[in-house]
Amino acid sequence: GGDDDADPAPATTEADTPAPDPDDGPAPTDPDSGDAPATTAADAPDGDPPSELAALCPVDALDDADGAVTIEFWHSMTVELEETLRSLVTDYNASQDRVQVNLVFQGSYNESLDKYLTALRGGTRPNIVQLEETALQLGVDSDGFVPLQACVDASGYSFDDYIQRTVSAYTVDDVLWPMPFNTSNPILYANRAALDAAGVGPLPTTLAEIRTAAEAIVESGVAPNGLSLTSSSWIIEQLFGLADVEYVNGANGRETRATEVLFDSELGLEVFTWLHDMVNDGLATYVGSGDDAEHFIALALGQAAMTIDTTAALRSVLIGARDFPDVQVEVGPMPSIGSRDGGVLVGGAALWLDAETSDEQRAAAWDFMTWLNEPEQQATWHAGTGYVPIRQSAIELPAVTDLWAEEPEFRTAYDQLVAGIESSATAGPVIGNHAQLRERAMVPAFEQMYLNAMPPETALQQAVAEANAVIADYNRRTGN
Amino acid sequence: MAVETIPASAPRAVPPTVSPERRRRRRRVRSFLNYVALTIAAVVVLTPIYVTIAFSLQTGPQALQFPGSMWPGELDLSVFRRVFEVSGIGRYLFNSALVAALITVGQVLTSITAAYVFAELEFKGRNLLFVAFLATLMVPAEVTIVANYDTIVSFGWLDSYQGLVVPFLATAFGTFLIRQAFMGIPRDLRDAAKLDGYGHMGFLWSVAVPLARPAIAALSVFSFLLAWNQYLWPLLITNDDDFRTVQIGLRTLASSNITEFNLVFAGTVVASIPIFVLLIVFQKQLVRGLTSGAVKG
Amino acid sequence: MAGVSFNGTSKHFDDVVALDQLDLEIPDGEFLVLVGPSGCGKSTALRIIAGLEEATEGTLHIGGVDVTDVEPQHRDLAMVFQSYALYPHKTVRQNIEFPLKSRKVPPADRRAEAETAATMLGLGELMDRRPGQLSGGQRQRVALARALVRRPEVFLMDEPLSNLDAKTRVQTRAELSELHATLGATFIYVTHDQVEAMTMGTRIAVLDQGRLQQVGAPDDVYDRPANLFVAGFIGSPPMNIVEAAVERIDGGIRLAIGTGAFDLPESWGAAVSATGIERVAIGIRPEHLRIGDGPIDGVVRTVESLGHERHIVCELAGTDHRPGDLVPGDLVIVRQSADDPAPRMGEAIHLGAEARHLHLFDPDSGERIDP
Amino acid sequence: MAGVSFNGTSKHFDDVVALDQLDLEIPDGEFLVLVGPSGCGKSTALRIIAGLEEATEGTLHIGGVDVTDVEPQHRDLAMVFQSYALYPHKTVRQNIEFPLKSRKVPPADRRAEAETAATMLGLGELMDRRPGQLSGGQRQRVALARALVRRPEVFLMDEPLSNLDAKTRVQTRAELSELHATLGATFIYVTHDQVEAMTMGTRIAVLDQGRLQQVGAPDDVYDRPANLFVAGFIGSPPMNIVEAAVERIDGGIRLAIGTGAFDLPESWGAAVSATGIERVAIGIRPEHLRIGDGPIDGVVRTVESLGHERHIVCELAGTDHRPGDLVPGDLVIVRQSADDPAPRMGEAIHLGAEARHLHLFDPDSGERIDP
Amino acid sequence: MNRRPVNDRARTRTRTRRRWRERGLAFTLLLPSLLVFGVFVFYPFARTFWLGFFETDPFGGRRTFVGLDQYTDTLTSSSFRNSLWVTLKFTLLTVPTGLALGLGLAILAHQKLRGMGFYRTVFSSTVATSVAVASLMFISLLSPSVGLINQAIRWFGGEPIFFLQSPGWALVAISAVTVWQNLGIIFIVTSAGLQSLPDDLYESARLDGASAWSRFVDITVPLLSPTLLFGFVVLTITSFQTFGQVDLLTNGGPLEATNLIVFSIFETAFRDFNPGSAAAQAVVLFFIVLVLTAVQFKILERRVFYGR
Ligand SMILES: Nc1ncnc2c1ncn2[C@@H]1O[C@H](COP(=O)(O)OP(=O)(O)OP(=O)(O)O)[C@@H](O)[C@H]1O
Ligand SMILES: Nc1ncnc2c1ncn2[C@@H]1O[C@H](COP(=O)(O)OP(=O)(O)OP(=O)(O)O)[C@@H](O)[C@H]1O
Ligand SMILES: [Mg+2]
Ligand SMILES: [Mg+2]
Repeated sequence: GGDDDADPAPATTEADTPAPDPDDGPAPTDPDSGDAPATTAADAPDGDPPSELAALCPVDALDDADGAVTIEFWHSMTVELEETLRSLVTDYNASQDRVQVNLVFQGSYNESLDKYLTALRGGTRPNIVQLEETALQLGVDSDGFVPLQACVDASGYSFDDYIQRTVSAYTVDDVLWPMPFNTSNPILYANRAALDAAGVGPLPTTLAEIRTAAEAIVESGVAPNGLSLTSSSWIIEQLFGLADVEYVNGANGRETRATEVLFDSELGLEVFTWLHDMVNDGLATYVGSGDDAEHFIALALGQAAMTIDTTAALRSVLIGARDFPDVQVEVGPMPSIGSRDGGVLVGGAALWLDAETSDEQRAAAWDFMTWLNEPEQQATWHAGTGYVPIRQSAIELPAVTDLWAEEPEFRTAYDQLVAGIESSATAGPVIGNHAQLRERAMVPAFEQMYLNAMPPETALQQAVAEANAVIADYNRRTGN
Repeated sequence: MAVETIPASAPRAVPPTVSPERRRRRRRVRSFLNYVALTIAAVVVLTPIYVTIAFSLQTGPQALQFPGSMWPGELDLSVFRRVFEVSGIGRYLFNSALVAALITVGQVLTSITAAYVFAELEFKGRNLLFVAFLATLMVPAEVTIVANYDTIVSFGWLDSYQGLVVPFLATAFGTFLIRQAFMGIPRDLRDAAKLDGYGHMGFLWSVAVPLARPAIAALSVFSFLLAWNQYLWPLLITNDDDFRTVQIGLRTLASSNITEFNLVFAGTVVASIPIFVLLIVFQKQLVRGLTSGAVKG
Repeated sequence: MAGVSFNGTSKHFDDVVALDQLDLEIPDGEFLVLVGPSGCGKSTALRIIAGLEEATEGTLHIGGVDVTDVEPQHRDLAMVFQSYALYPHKTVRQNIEFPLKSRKVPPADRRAEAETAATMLGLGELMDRRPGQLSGGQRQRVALARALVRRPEVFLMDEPLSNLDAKTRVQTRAELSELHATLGATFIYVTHDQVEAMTMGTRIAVLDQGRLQQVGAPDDVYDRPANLFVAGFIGSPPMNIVEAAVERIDGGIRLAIGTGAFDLPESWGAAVSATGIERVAIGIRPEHLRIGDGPIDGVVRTVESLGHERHIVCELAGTDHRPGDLVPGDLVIVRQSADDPAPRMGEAIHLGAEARHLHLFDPDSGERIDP
Repeated sequence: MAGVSFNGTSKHFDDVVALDQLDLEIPDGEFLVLVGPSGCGKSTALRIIAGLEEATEGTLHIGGVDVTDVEPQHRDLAMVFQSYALYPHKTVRQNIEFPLKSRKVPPADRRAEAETAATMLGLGELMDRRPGQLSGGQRQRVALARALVRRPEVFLMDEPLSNLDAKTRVQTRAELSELHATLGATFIYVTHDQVEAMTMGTRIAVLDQGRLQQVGAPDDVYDRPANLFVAGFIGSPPMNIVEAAVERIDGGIRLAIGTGAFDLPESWGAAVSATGIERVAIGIRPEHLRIGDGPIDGVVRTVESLGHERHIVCELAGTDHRPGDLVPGDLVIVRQSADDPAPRMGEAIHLGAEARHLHLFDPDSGERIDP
Repeated sequence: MNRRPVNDRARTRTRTRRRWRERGLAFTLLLPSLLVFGVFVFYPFARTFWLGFFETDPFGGRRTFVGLDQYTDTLTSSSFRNSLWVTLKFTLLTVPTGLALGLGLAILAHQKLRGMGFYRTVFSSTVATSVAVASLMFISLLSPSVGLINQAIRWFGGEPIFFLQSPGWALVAISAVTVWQNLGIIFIVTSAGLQSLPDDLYESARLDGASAWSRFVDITVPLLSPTLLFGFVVLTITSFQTFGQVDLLTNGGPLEATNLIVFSIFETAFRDFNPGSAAAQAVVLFFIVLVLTAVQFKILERRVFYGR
């Protein structure tokens, strides 16, 4: 082993093809620290061969460690998800004596990210942090992480058994940044009892069908609303993926840095109009952010009969529904706008390796992550939560086959993930401050439509303008 | 003086005497109405607390079955045990208590010494300093929070008790409160102590402090309450479970158990019990400390 | 029309009996002074008249009407509080107008009334000041003006002069007497000041521990105190009280004090005999003790000259030591004119008094014994 | 050994001259009473002796040593405050021991000392009470005990009796005098009470507006006040002061008051002539005015009986109206014995006084004119 | 005993030395407070001004001097102006209501009735709740699903009200939490104020024939005005510092309806990672609070009666 002080700034690693960026301002004045690099990773010249990367992740360092290496793992899992993760970690800690993983809950993905970025300014950082898929560009830009490509290179780890799309989603310019872990996509949740009462047959698979079903539900008086709706813009991004349409420019931000959004289109307007009409025609009820599970509770209480949310909630929903005899949970694939040429995006989160870690800790983290992604663990993980198992061999394991036989709801997400094609549109958008774009541009536009009945055209224009401003602001501040 | 301009006023213009029974009845009605008003007000004030306790004792759908949900289910207190198991709230409570206690002791001490200076010692620039003290009241903590965060980082005090405590060890409000109390001590006592052979420190600790006890008690309660209830700062500077305070613990509890309301509400109840006890014990001191002239400029 | 009468009125505060079965008739137009030591129930009596306190037992009549249950705002009386109770945030004018305001007197009339009352009390220039900017005497007059402007039939005053300095006090005393004479209203005046008690009232009522001890014209109370309490309370320096053994001699009785004795005429014999007591408390006012020849022996302890008069404190020979006192033996005080020759300290003297100036009391019950 | 002397000592508070060039020698063992109206600088003088206030000018000597800059804790004196300044949170014992504690007296000795002082003042049973549980008189004794236990050579007392009720006051006055006699220490005693001033001190010093007006034995000050201020200040009721026009007649001077006049013997003529003034202020003590025959006409306004004596307030005929007063004309007070026949209110009377009892003052400078 | 003769000429020297000793003592006693204030109030305050002149990247690395740009951007941005407006509304919703309710309770409890101790404890009980506790407690009332109010509405067959999700209600709901949480301390402070008012004034007013209303308006309010002013100013300042309720209940939404200024500062600094812009907002906030407090004192001071 040796050097405990790992190189904290993998400036050699870099993410982006150098975007021809003319407005790189005048030499910045720095009041406090003159030694900060004037350029960021994204601006550095391309092309460090993988072999050099491997030095960042001495995967054998654990062999030299005296005693167990402790690593801290910040996560955002709640309820059943947290329980399952906790029991996995406990199993891992018990299965060997070289690594000890400490789980720390840090709030939602956004809060976790905020905390991590705050800690970058100084403060205690975790060794592993679980960040949402939207954090990809930010994670790359932050200089805070070791790209896991380093460990892959160092250990010769093979992703052959993985569902390829989960790996490529987190790969930028052939460098894998975080380790894919909990992978999800949205599915349609419905109360079969209510649908039956309203005379709705098979679950709707398109937005138009949802509307029809909702109309039937409302008209029959089974429930005051057909659909309960949150302000999640993830679902909107998924619609674009399903339609194989890019969300931002620069090949969804994967070839060059994104500078503007692309949903200022017919398709965008169609989505906005649908959302607007559903709520304003009294077919859908808007319940807020969804962080408080109100959209599901609305189903439980008979306020609505359908909602769309991540498959990760499946286990919790099935458990919760036991308390409500009038509710029979049925799930179906994520509805599309019409075409299903693309596929659902890889949602969920991935595990990032902090750069301020010792060699032993990097090795330990790598060991833990690879263990976590072994087929057995993925099967357990899948059954306990609803997340998609990302190992192909996992679905052959009895844990999964039995589960699918008994609770077929669990295969929905897997099926639609593997059904998707591989394209820049289905890889998902890469935006520097994706979370902020959602909060600042999308949520207000939705709320304007839902709460103030703003016409969809206006809302769309507002969202586009605001989103482009958010992107521009980020790019300016990071010097891109 | 024109007597005529004064309207009828003599006792004879007064309603003729009421019989004692009527009067007693009237008085009883009046005090009954008072109790009704008081009770309504009390119910309104207590409703959120009550409902929280009731909900903490209900599970799942039970809590959604109005009007049954208004009454606690079976008195199954196991949820309170679960709170401790699930969320480490025990540790959070300990942290809060420790931090609040340290802040309280610190604030009381610094307030006493600073208040003594402003009440008893004369020197050039004293008024200017006093104004500077009071000016700190005008700076919302949030204004300086970014810079303070950087300071704490540079001290390496993130996730530490120092970080939670030290920035609050001085208080202009407390200084002001105690100064008022000191100024209320008769000058004669100060002089008598001088003649009895005591200097400033002797007078401060053996006369002024014991006499300012009501104000000190009020300040202690206030400091403790404020410290216990701090939210933004601990949220910002603690990431480590070992240093989280109960308010942040509650926030975590609430966001990690979005569907288990009873657990969240039970946590809420647990987090407020220590302070309720404190309040009931020290309520009199609080009011007494305040009546001794602290509030009236 | 507006006499006040207590009929068996009592007031209990939990255990404390603040007023005990008070029977007292105050005729219309009287200036009654209520005196007594601190805590004897003076303020309580006044507050019951005002209706600020409810009597526990008994009734209260004003102007012949039972007002026991009438609210204070409906009794036609005004009160001057010991503290004046001026509204500190109102100007003098607003203070004086306040009672009229609540009676809905039109503003112009209010102003005129207030002006009149203020002029009468010499407050003319102070109308726009706040109470905080006034001297004690001025505040007292504002309180009076506020009471006056109502023209009530009964005035209640609770130690209104106690905050004033000596000179203002003398002056205000005179003004109050004039006022009483002018208005002809009933005044009930609480004080614990000797001089006020003696000089202001048409009658004095002496209270102790909630009980009425004596009521009468000031001179009567001074000259014929009804019991030991009144004897000791009225007069300054107070009446000298000395215990004596009763010996029967022919033609009267002899009272032995220390080494000396007084012989009393026959008329007393019967009175004392009637009570059948063996010891008697003799009261002698300081001005009635003569130094020179007399049956009682004593030693001069201190001589206090007040300029116009002298107080001579004498220790009686043969009387008891009281523990805790700096000075042993029974002390009596003699009041002397400054013109008389002053004794020296430590001088042995003889003291005497005329029999008609002696007051006799039953030492146990405290009641006066009259010949 | 422990006399106190002020040498041109002044004290200024910003604009206020609290003490103005005071020169005063207080010999060892004297009981000096400092009197004067409120705000005249009494407390300031005392506090300068104690070292609680720094003199602005001049020096202060104690026992012949200049102590102007010595800290209070290093001057050997004890002070009894008007408020007693007892530590309310300490028991009587702790209060008394407190000064010894700072002197590092061992606990056992401290306790013994405190016991002795307490016993001497009859506080034996109260040692474990708090000041709040004591009566005014008892508190006063605790304050004294706390001062005593230090055995200082100078005692300072700032109106120590002003909070006591009349009876306790008489008693404590006597005890203080005894104490002074016993200890032989220097006592400096501030009061604004007439009786205390006249009776307690070996000398009185009268202050007004920071200036020493007169210092002397009490009777001297009473009988020969040095100026109008002292004349009006000492005595109660105060000396009557009436202005009169000076007319020279043969064989003396005539002083015209209202409709009447006094003729004064020759001896005064020279003195008055020497000053060359046209008007003179005449002072006559109430006890020296005689009702009956006399040159001055007046009308009886009120008669106040105090039991042993009577005060008769008379308005002088032909004198001026004073605005703001309820009563017009110059008023004089006559002090009468209760034995004399009382005049009726409104009765027209003649007033006279013996020439030897008249005090004459220059009405402008206020200085006494002596024959 | 310890008499120390002092030379006349040494007088000034003695006095100067004494004065210096006092000054040294004063400084020593003030030192702890001064240190804390210096490090955690004055220095960061100055630094905040300074930070406002720089734009930074989200990672705290890169800094660009932008002069007053951020200040002018802040002042002109519609979001910041919205925050100000929301904060102002919030202040108007919470301060007068809180004071009126607290004073009302204090007056109600300022009677000599049996059992009053119980009611006093109840009325002051909300001081024992922190922001977090109060917010969570109100979830039990306001949540669209579990909330008791909505349960009742549903039970009666109505549509639930989304108190925290609708722009019309959210600020009111946040205000209700705040008023409720402040009630206890306002009650305690005004009770203390009431208790210190002299009884004799009320008695005198009754004899003067004043009605209960007149006694309240003519005596209680003017005499309590220093306490009320104190409460007014303090509550206003704290309403400008409200954070926890928003963080826990609405996150500034919906549609920024509850985006109180401090929340906005916090978001800018620790979610958007734009400390410069946050600092600029903070500085503007400071001046607003300063001016507001000064104005309140100026306007209200005239109506306040400060005792004798
Ligand atoms: N509100 C009360 N509660 C309990 N006891 C009371 C109350 N008011 C008066 N008392 C008691 O009643 C007795 C008479 O009190 P009151 O005020 O009438 O005395 P006072 O003669 O006016 O005395 P002072 O001369 O000291 O004013 C006292 O023992 C007093 O302690
Ligand atoms: N600390 C001070 N600051 C300003 N002026 C003062 C101070 N102390 C006393 N004075 C003023 O000095 C003058 C003398 O005050 P001092 O206290 O000596 O009067 P006093 O004779 O004791 O009066 P009293 O009989 O009222 O106690 C007064 O005018 C007073 O206002
Ligand atoms: Mg009384
Ligand atoms: Mg004084």
